[in-house]
Amino acid sequence: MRNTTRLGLSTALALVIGASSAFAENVKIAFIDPLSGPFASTGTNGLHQYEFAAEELVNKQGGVLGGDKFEIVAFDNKISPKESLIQLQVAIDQGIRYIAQGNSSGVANALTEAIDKHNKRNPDDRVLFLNYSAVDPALTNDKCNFWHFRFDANADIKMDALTDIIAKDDGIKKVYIIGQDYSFGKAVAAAAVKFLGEKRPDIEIVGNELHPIGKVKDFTPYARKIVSSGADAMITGNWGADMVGLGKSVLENGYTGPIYTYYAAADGITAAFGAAGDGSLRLVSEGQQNPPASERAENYVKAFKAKYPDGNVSQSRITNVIEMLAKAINEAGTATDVVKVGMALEGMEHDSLWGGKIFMRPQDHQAIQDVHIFAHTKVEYDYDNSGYGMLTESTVEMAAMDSPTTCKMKRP
Amino acid sequence: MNSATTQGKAALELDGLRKSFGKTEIIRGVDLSIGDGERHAIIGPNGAGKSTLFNLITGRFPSTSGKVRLNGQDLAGLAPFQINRMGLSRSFQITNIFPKMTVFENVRCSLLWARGYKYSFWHMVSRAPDLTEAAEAILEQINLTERRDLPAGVLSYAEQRALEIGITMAGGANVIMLDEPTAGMSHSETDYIVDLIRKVTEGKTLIMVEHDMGVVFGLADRISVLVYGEIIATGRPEEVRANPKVQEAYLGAALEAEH
Amino acid sequence: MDLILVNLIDGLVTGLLLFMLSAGLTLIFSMMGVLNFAHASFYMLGAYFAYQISLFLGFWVGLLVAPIIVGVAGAGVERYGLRRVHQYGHVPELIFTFGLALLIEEVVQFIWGKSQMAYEIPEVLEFTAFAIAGNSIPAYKIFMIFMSVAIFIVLLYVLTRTRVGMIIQAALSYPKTVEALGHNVPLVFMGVFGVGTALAGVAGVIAGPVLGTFPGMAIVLGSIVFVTIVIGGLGSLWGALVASLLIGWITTFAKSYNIEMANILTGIGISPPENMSESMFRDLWTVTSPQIADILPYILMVLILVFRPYGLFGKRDA
Amino acid sequence: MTDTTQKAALSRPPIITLSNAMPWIVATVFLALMPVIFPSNSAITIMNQMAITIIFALAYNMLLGQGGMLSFGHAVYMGVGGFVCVHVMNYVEDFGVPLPLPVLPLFGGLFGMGLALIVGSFSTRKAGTVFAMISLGVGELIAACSVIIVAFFGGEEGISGDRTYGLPVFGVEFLQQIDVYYLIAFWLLLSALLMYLFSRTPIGRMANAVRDNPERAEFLGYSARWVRFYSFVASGFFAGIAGGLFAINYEIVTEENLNLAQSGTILLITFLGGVGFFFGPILGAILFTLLQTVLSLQTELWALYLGALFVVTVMFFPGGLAGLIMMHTMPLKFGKLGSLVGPYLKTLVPGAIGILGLAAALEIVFHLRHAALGDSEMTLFWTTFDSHSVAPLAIAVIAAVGGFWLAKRAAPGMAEAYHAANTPRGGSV
Repeated sequence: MRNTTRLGLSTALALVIGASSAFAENVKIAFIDPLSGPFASTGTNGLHQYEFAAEELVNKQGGVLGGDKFEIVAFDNKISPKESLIQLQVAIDQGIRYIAQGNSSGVANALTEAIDKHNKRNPDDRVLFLNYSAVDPALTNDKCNFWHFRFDANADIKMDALTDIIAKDDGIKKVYIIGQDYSFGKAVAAAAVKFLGEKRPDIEIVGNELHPIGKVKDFTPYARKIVSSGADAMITGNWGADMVGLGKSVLENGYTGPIYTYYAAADGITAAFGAAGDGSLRLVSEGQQNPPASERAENYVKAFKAKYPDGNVSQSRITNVIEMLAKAINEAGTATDVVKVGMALEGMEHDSLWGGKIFMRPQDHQAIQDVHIFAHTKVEYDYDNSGYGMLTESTVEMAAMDSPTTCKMKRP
Repeated sequence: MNSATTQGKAALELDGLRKSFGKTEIIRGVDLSIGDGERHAIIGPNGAGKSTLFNLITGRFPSTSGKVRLNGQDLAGLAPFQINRMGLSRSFQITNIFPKMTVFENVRCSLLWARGYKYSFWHMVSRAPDLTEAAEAILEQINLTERRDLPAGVLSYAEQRALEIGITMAGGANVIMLDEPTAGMSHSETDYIVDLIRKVTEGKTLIMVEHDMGVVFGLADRISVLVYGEIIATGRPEEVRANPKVQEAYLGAALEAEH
Repeated sequence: MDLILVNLIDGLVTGLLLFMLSAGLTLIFSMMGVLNFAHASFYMLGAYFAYQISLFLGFWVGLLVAPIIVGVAGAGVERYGLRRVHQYGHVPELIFTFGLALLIEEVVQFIWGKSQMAYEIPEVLEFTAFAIAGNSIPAYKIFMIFMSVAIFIVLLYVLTRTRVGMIIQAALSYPKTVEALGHNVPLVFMGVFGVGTALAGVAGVIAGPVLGTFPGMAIVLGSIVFVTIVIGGLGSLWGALVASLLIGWITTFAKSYNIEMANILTGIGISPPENMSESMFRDLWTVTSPQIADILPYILMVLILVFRPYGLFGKRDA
Repeated sequence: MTDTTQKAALSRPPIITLSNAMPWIVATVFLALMPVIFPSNSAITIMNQMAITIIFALAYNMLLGQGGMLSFGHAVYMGVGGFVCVHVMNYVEDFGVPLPLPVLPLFGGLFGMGLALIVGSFSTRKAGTVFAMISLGVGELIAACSVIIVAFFGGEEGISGDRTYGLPVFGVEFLQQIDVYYLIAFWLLLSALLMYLFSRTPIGRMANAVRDNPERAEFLGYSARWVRFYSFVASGFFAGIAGGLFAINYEIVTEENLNLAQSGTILLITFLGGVGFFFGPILGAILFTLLQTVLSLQTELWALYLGALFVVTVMFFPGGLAGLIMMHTMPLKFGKLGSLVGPYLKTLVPGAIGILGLAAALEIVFHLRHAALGDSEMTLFWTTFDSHSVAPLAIAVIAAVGGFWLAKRAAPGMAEAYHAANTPRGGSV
């Protein structure tokens, strides 16, 4: 009895979702990322950054097209490609034209293909894919399409910048590469080998290995190998619990050199390392906070922390996504014709809130920007309220501006 | 009928059968030959190994040594289902039916193999008139037609025992083994089951373990007495009754029980 | 050679930690005949409770109190959950503990959130006990070894030398008889479940600081604990010990030495395919032992179940 | 009684009678009409997902419900079926083989069956814990292989394809979700019918017998092991079909189709729906898909509620949703269903209030802890209020406590009424 009414209710809800379509004036952006499950904290923090950026940078400035507001609509994809495709369909049915996603290249791959197919099959309600974090190089190479725009620097670009820094350090003779056993981990390893070989052929790669992703309970045996290999530096693409486990384990077992990472910050990781990581952890990323690029950036971070005391401005590129999209919509004069908006985004140059320029490369829709190497240390604008955060150590301006791409962009 | 003896073709032969559990030998060399169409009862005091003997014959336990032959074929190393397919079927001391299935389905399932349906997935059981007919006939025989569609688990104890006997003989096996078919029953229930057994085992070989001497002497053509894993006597009921060794064994056991 | 010694110690730590979980699980199994899928969840609860307590009263109070809370919670689960489901049979029991594992993870996320907790090793133990050829052995590891061995000895003593142990062992095999002798068997069951989960709690308390205290910690360890007791033989304490150490060492050594499949394959006389990148089996050729280290126990379990269904030390079928 | 049954026994019953075809006709009409009632693409997407889950859940229940085998790794058969289908899709596209899309799931089924054939040959020797543990081990192994053996599984990105590869089938190109819907609906009906019929065959009946009492089944001439094996293989086949449909619907198959979480989910779905009845898993799949896609839009705590629902189901309604419904066939037969309405309302309304109150309290606490600073406004049950003030929380707690108290008080009355309704009029059992 009770169950049937609930069933009826839910069915009605499904109907409502389907029916409430496109008569809103707001420009809606679907945020499809994990809001439950193991990656929920990353996803939720990303959502807050989107909501905050839309409010502060667009809505409070008068909106787009003379008054339309940005609205972020959250969809929980549970970091599953299948769920993402379902939520994509729900979002499209709600008349949403802009899809933002970032966590997991696997999901991004599924989404970009699904969006490409959808846009081909349904020319009346095409959508744009604003990828703000998935860094698999393939997305802007073999798998590129007109609808996909990447605002983060991809794994190759980051490695290019990182190896620039390593190459300058004559003290580094031996490098150990370790990563999670999946496409991103392999891409990082391959890029590291390639760039180090080009820039510093004298550096010996004393270890290059993969471990199962998310399954390793105890990293001690790996740490032992790294320590006994006599490596001066190590490079890893690990994230989440695998990053904390590996990092803490090598430090505990007597490793003292630098650990070059992609994702060893925020979402509890900075707090988990705390003092132990000071002097060792290095991170390659865009968007510097310490020292702040400008007063405006400083105020933005302060305001964000005031609103979300447990949050971090850890994906600073989100402000670029919002500002560049607003600019493109204004330039195109429409928010519904995504082809025009896409054309406006292509080749756009933008002054980032975090300093430096962003250039959306038209050949592959890869944003070219300054890439920094940060050190994990005590800073003013910290992560996880731990007192520790990311201090800019060195910067590669407009990294990989002329890097080749295999993308053959097909425009509608 | 009482003239049936070992002279005819043997349905079941036991040859030096032994079984040990750990260091304890439960069955200590049993030789027995049961003729085709004979009704044979195995009696003996508690703990004599009657049920173990049953389990050895039907392949539930492997024997330590010795041979079991069914219609002349050796059963060594065969699984229960293989032995069953050779024409031997048994019931259990503790009621052993399919409690969640209906009475009718219990009987129908017991018909499937014998009727050649085997592991078929291209027949519909409900569209096989021969199955339905045969199952109905058996229900009629065991007087459970009225209970046809009830889950077997809700039947009364006597009805469950009757159903078990129905299941045991449904497959058409010609050697039927019943393990204490009247255990725990009232007098009227016992009479009912005895009649039933007599009716359904007509023309088949019957081997049963039983405590109720009334039942044994009323039904059996021949009786074997098992004491401490050995057969101390085999013969017609009146012979066994008169056997001094049997008297002693039963009296001894009775005395022991009093202490 | 030195590295082998270091690996032996590391593997011992992993194995003993696993043993603390599998000992409780195997005890519960032999008593109630049910595999407790939620066992690792109690391990997680141990870590979280201890973390919460350590914020106010320090690590040592947490080590003492958290397992007790976990044990009480476990006993409660047995009394009000499992006992009720028991009447439906073994499969629903297994499903119940499976659901419980899901629920506990969600509850933990509700209370503590989804990030990793900053649960730290106590400062008195934060030093290097000794070093072998440059590889430092932290004092905390020695502490872990000491704790697990102590627990094993106490457990063995209680089970074989005390009256309570006798009753438990008897209740394992003849619950009806023991009940007839006037012992409260349901109470014994509840007690064993409580103690088993408390053991998992202890494991959580001492593993939390090194392996991380986060909502996924139960899942990471959960199925491997099953694998351990299945390999060891369900219901056998010694089997659990042997299997735990075996798994600890196998995974440690597989991770420490890069054994490449290519070498093994060429070693047994198979030549590599002409065109590696086009070959169907290219992935097989490039597999290394660290890559598959953590799935080796599963391979071992399947093999054991196929060839010896009652495990290494088991007396009966699972 | 005897007369009629014997008459029925004499002549072979007709192949199709109206009464046994009725559910299938209703189902067909229902499936055909659903897209007309819910025409939006998202509704169709959800229905596609539901239909695929139904097939998978039914296949799973061939093991759990009908065969008594608890598997913790059944997702691999669906997953492998899906991977094979995507590979076939790509192969066909590259080499131009004239293979119409609608028959593609058959490949999934055959490969799912093939894998089940291999694994089943050793895993079905024993039921119970040994089977469960082997299924867990094999499941973990294959899931782990998926990130190692990239050539077949494509790593964590999975393998994707394009379903619109071939020639149009009767003018349908399968560009739109709605085309795919009808394809899936067709396979759903076909597989459900076949699985239902399977349960009526000798092997299907013996699967039940072996589940209830393997030993007795052995003494009836059946090898319990082979009975389990055949059920397992058949289940693998239908799981593979579901995988093939998944591949067609999403055009991508990834590691998540194989992993332990997926295997656990299908167990959850099947059990929630009810393992004791054929239609149980269907209800479970519908309910679960709605909870997952709709409830997760409403609350972040959906997984918590789902977990609680599952545990409560195992503890109090081991028959699942279907069991709950079928508990009312006797009252219906006796014409006493009406007498239950009053007592049910008396217990269930306070109970529902209690549950909603508890959920509200949880939501308020969650909001209090996790929402942004200054963001104290929250909306619950269409009411907006300040989550930081005491009143709403107090109301929620009072509703929860009061509701449960009232429900508990009325529960004996409900049990009594239920008992009375199960007794035929003017008689006692």
